[in-house]
Amino acid sequence: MTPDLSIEIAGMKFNNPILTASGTCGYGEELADVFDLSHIGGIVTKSITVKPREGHPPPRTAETDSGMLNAIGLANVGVDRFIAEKLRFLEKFDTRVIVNVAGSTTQEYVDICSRLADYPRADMVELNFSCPNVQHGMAVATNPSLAENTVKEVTRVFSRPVIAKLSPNVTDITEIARACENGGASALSLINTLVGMAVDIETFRPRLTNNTGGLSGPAIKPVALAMVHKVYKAVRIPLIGIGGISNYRDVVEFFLCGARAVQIGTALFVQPDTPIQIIKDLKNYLSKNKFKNINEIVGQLRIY
Amino acid sequence: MTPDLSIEIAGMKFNNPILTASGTCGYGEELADVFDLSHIGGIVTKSITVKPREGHPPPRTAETDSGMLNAIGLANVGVDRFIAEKLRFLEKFDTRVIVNVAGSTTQEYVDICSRLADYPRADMVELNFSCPNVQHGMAVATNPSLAENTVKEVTRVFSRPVIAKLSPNVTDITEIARACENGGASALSLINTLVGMAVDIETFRPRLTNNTGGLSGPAIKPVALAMVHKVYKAVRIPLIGIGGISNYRDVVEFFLCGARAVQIGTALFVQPDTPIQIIKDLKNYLSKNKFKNINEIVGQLRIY
Amino acid sequence: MSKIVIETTEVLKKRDLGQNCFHLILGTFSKTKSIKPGQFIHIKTINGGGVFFRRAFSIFDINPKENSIEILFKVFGRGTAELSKAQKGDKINVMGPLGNGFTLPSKKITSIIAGGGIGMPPLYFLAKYMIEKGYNSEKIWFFYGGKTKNELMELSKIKKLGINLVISTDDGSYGFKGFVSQAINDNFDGLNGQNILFACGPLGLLKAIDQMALREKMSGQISLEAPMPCGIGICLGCILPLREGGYTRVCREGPVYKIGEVIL
Amino acid sequence: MSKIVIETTEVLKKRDLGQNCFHLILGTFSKTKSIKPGQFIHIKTINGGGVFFRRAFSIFDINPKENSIEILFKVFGRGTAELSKAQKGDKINVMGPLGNGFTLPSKKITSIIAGGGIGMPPLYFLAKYMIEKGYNSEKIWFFYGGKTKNELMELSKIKKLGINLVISTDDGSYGFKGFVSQAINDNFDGLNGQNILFACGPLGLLKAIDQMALREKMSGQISLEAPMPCGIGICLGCILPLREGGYTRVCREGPVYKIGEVIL
Ligand SMILES: Cc1cc2nc3c(=O)[nH]c(=O)nc-3n(C[C@H](O)[C@H](O)[C@H](O)COP(=O)(O)OP(=O)(O)OC[C@H]3O[C@@H](n4cnc5c(N)ncnc54)[C@H](O)[C@@H]3O)c2cc1C
Ligand SMILES: Cc1cc2nc3c(=O)[nH]c(=O)nc-3n(C[C@H](O)[C@H](O)[C@H](O)COP(=O)(O)OP(=O)(O)OC[C@H]3O[C@@H](n4cnc5c(N)ncnc54)[C@H](O)[C@@H]3O)c2cc1C
Ligand SMILES: Cc1cc2nc3c(=O)[nH]c(=O)nc-3n(C[C@H](O)[C@H](O)[C@H](O)COP(=O)(O)O)c2cc1C
Ligand SMILES: Cc1cc2nc3c(=O)[nH]c(=O)nc-3n(C[C@H](O)[C@H](O)[C@H](O)COP(=O)(O)O)c2cc1C
Ligand code: FES
Ligand code: FES
Repeated sequence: MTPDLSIEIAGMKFNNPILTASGTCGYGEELADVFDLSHIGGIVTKSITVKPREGHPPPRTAETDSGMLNAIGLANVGVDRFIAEKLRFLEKFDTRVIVNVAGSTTQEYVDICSRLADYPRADMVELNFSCPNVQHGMAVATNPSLAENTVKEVTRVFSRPVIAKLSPNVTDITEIARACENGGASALSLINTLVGMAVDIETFRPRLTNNTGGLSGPAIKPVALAMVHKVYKAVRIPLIGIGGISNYRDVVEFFLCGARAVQIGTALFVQPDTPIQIIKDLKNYLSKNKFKNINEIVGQLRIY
Repeated sequence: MTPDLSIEIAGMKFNNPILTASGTCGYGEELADVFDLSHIGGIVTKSITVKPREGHPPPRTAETDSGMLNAIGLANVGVDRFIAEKLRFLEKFDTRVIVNVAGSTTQEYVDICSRLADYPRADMVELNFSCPNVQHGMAVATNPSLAENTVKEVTRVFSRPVIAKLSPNVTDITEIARACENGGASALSLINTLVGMAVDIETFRPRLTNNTGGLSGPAIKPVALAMVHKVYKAVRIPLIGIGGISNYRDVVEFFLCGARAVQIGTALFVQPDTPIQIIKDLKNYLSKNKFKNINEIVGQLRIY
Repeated sequence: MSKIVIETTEVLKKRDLGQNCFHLILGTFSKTKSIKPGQFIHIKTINGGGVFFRRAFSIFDINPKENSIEILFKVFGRGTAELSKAQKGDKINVMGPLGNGFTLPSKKITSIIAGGGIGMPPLYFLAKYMIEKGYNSEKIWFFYGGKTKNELMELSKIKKLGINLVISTDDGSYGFKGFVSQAINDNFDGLNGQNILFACGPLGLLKAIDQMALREKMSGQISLEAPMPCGIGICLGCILPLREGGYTRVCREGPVYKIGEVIL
Repeated sequence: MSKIVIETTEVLKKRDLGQNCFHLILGTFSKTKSIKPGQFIHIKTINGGGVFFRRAFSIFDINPKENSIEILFKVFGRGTAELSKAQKGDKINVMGPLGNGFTLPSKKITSIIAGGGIGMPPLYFLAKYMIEKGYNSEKIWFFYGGKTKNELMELSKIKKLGINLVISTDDGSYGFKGFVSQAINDNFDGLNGQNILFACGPLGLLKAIDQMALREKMSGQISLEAPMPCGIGICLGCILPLREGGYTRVCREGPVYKIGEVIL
């Protein structure tokens, strides 16, 4: 009997716990050229804003050791075109659609989510509280009461599950995690990127026009795991683990630390079919270790 | 003419700006089997505490992508044996000796530093405010007034330069940097390790008996650079850059972001003669680019 | 079936061309038959070896019978240095085919193909493809330039195409002395709106071609480069500014653009 | 001159021994002549390839004339898998010699050398070294065991030493059937305080030897392993607990310890 990979978050069923992370899979169109999107548990779309944004000028990505820096600057089509074109495309697939939302004020978060509320195939929203490349994002990410209030206001207009996405660039991530829980978040996703920088020693220029950017990829996996572990002990709502995941072993690590689902980000750039391979390998791992259901391993870390 | 690598920190001259980082070079004895310690600018010794410590049980290190986790637990010989044996050994070399000090109360920092004050070959002390593996360390690292006060008390008993070593695990590193400057620190060194974790998916056990540990190595270099850049704009005292440095290009990046010296840590484990190679390559780089003096490039980053 | 495949191929042949340039034949690659000139593949360098992203290489040639593909590359930085260590029999992971590729011109007009340095591979494939599709070889001009003689690659293979070939070197060590754009001006009669330009190569060459097209009111297509983290359009990293405003993803909307479309 | 050197060596020879085991000859290594049995080298795997730390390998043999060193290894995880891809002519960075090595016994007493699996290499080198130093070959007993016949390596080379050799396999597919400790009990007469034990191998073997030494009041030396980030004593990662309290660094105070010194 093949093990059951299906999971539930806030009462919504996912075929499996492998999602693609916001900003690393566009709106799904390109990945659909590589694999059938119905095979993954869900897709978290690129952060959308009230108006379309072109983002920062190039260069806006840089390669680092076992990772990368990015300062895309929230380039996106804006909520209107998202609904008209992108959501329509995604409706064709048997996968959960989580719409990541970024605002520069609480009102913007509310405005975007209230528009999305009318489109049931926007299964959930994920509030990007952590983009280090725009100003207000960082403020919500580090200010618990602002975060709590934003979640609360969004839940008033969006009745389906609301996920808050947390920044790792804080002294104590559990403060903001608890605030979001209190505000009514159905789940938390973590982590977004770490603030980082790289310099071209020939030109004396930063490698990104935004000067600093967000660090992602396998390099940050240990940081992400430690934060998931810490938040798991602090809140009761489900966690979605993100950060450097590139194979099934990474996924199992996140589950043991308390995640109920994961998002694959940077790994998609190197190997776009990573989610498909992970789903296959996860099944083998669970069978081999005689688990019937992936939920059995959530939080099963045996700490010293 | 070979370019001048010598630098000055708080009025003390260093033959060159390449130091070895605390906890990654013991007290110098082992590295002396690999190269002549007089060739490097300085050595920062393993954190010493009031009493000897054996540290955490094994495993206390783990390999990660482009880096490592450690939770050694401040294993060290204690201040008495340090003075009697280790400092005596280091006196033989024409290099600066910076003694890294860790306390669990402000008084312990003061006690250790006042003992060291009598031994002039302890050129400077570096206060480890950031060890993520012991309790009080983390408190000073995140509490500006505690840090400021500790620096102030130490400068009362130790008249030579006092360096404060900063933790990256904070929301705003400039707060604590300014506090240390106000407390009378002669220089700041940054960064210490990021809190991280890794899990063995066969045993469901953390890979470190301390459960979490400190992440270091090339993986964290972008984070360290961003923090040096940020602190450089916030304080006037000199900065010593640390984090993932493994070659001269990394050193130049840190200098451009504002460092006046650097410490090599994890790279010593993979290639113990890294400092020697860097010193050679740095000279070539400066010559090629027609700089007479390494100080010319400090903070010369051309931001966008 | 997916449009883009990710496959482990084998190095069927490797040749060191000197000047840090190499020729690799990789196979089997199941999508070989569908590859169009101007498209590229994205390669994972051998062991990782500290190189995190894939690296992009234009298709230089294909062999549909044995489903093999060929690339030519020059060692530039870490990724290409790694790739140059590949030996016959080594496994190499290939993703593709990627990008839009060239749009073939009308058979009636004359095509002026201009390539410099490591911009040659996709142009050779374009010319070969046109011949195979029955284009008149007399109506295909190939201007291929390099800094110096040693930099020119695979001349005999190009000559075999039987098209009008003008080779140039900046230092005159072989062929016409001067830049590719000068070679075109001096060797080709009747530049006008009835011909079409195809170009790939260093920025200087592309800019000269751009100006030539503007001056002579010619249309044409150029193949561009940008560092490409993902190669399939999901990272938004490989962008260049469009003349009409906004950005284009070189890996997806490109790498081939109409002359004038992108701000160089 | 430094005691420890870091040198780029070349793979002079590589042999696939089957069962995922390999034999490498590396040279030149300037410190070859000073290497003692039980010492090890720390190797950077070829390209990095995602493997961050060096990996430790005991010296299996040396050739002082051409300054070459030999290791035998079994593929275990990422690092050894990388190393197994090394080909003749490849460059490999070696740091050493590291660790304390075995202390030679008095020439008068009988040495019982017991090795299992991949613990054999340093013991072969010990036996060979003793023969070269004029030890009586009759007073050297070598007990070498593996799970099964295929796991035994370099038997002909070991036989050539002309010492007392007892080979065993857990499944009886070759030599004595049983564990190495049983092979000693059943084949060696007069275990007592006048003999000395040398052992290296899996934990089970070491524990059995430990108990044997305790029971028979014998002294001896065992070579231990621990994951080694640095190999030279600066990371404090490779520790094991000492019976007398505190920890020991296996890379520096070890890897060879007196029986009973370390808590296994
Ligand atoms: C569509 C396309 C087709 C290509 N076809 C060929 C080909 O047929 N033959 C060939 O030899 N080369 C080709 N290249 C270029 C090849 O991919 C580059 O040599 C390579 O990207 C540089 O990588 P590297 O690892 O050698 O250098 P790196 O390790 O990347 O280091 C050099 C620096 O160059 C930057 N860089 C990386 N890629 C690029 C790029 N594409 N453009 C500009 N800067 C870059 C990096 O950020 C880095 O700072 C092509 C590139 C593209 C985008
Ligand atoms: C002094 C010494 C001498 C050695 N001599 C030989 C030899 O002659 N021949 C031989 O085949 N092997 C020898 N080894 C073991 C060899 O170094 C291991 O096979 C190797 O460390 C495992 O590395 P890996 O890259 O294959 O596995 P890894 O990529 O390290 O993955 C396997 C796991 O094993 C852990 N690990 C790494 N090193 C060790 C270790 N030394 N002990 C236990 N666990 C470890 C890692 O943390 C990891 O979790 C020796 C080890 C030591 C310390
Ligand atoms: C190029 C790039 C763009 C990203 N854009 C967004 C975004 O728009 N919104 C968001 O919430 N996170 C964004 N992220 C963060 C990722 O969703 C993810 O949290 C992070 O990269 C860590 O995961 P990884 O290591 O698997 O990439 C982006 C990451 C990358 C690399
Ligand atoms: C094994 C290990 C032990 C360390 N011990 C100490 C210590 O005792 N005191 C201290 O201030 N920093 C300690 N550090 C932190 C380093 O000094 C340095 O700040 C950090 O590792 C980042 O630099 P790197 O990436 O070059 O290693 C230790 C680091 C490692 C890897
Ligand atoms: S390379 Fe990622 S969008 Fe083009
Ligand atoms: S391996 Fe670093 S102290 Fe032994």
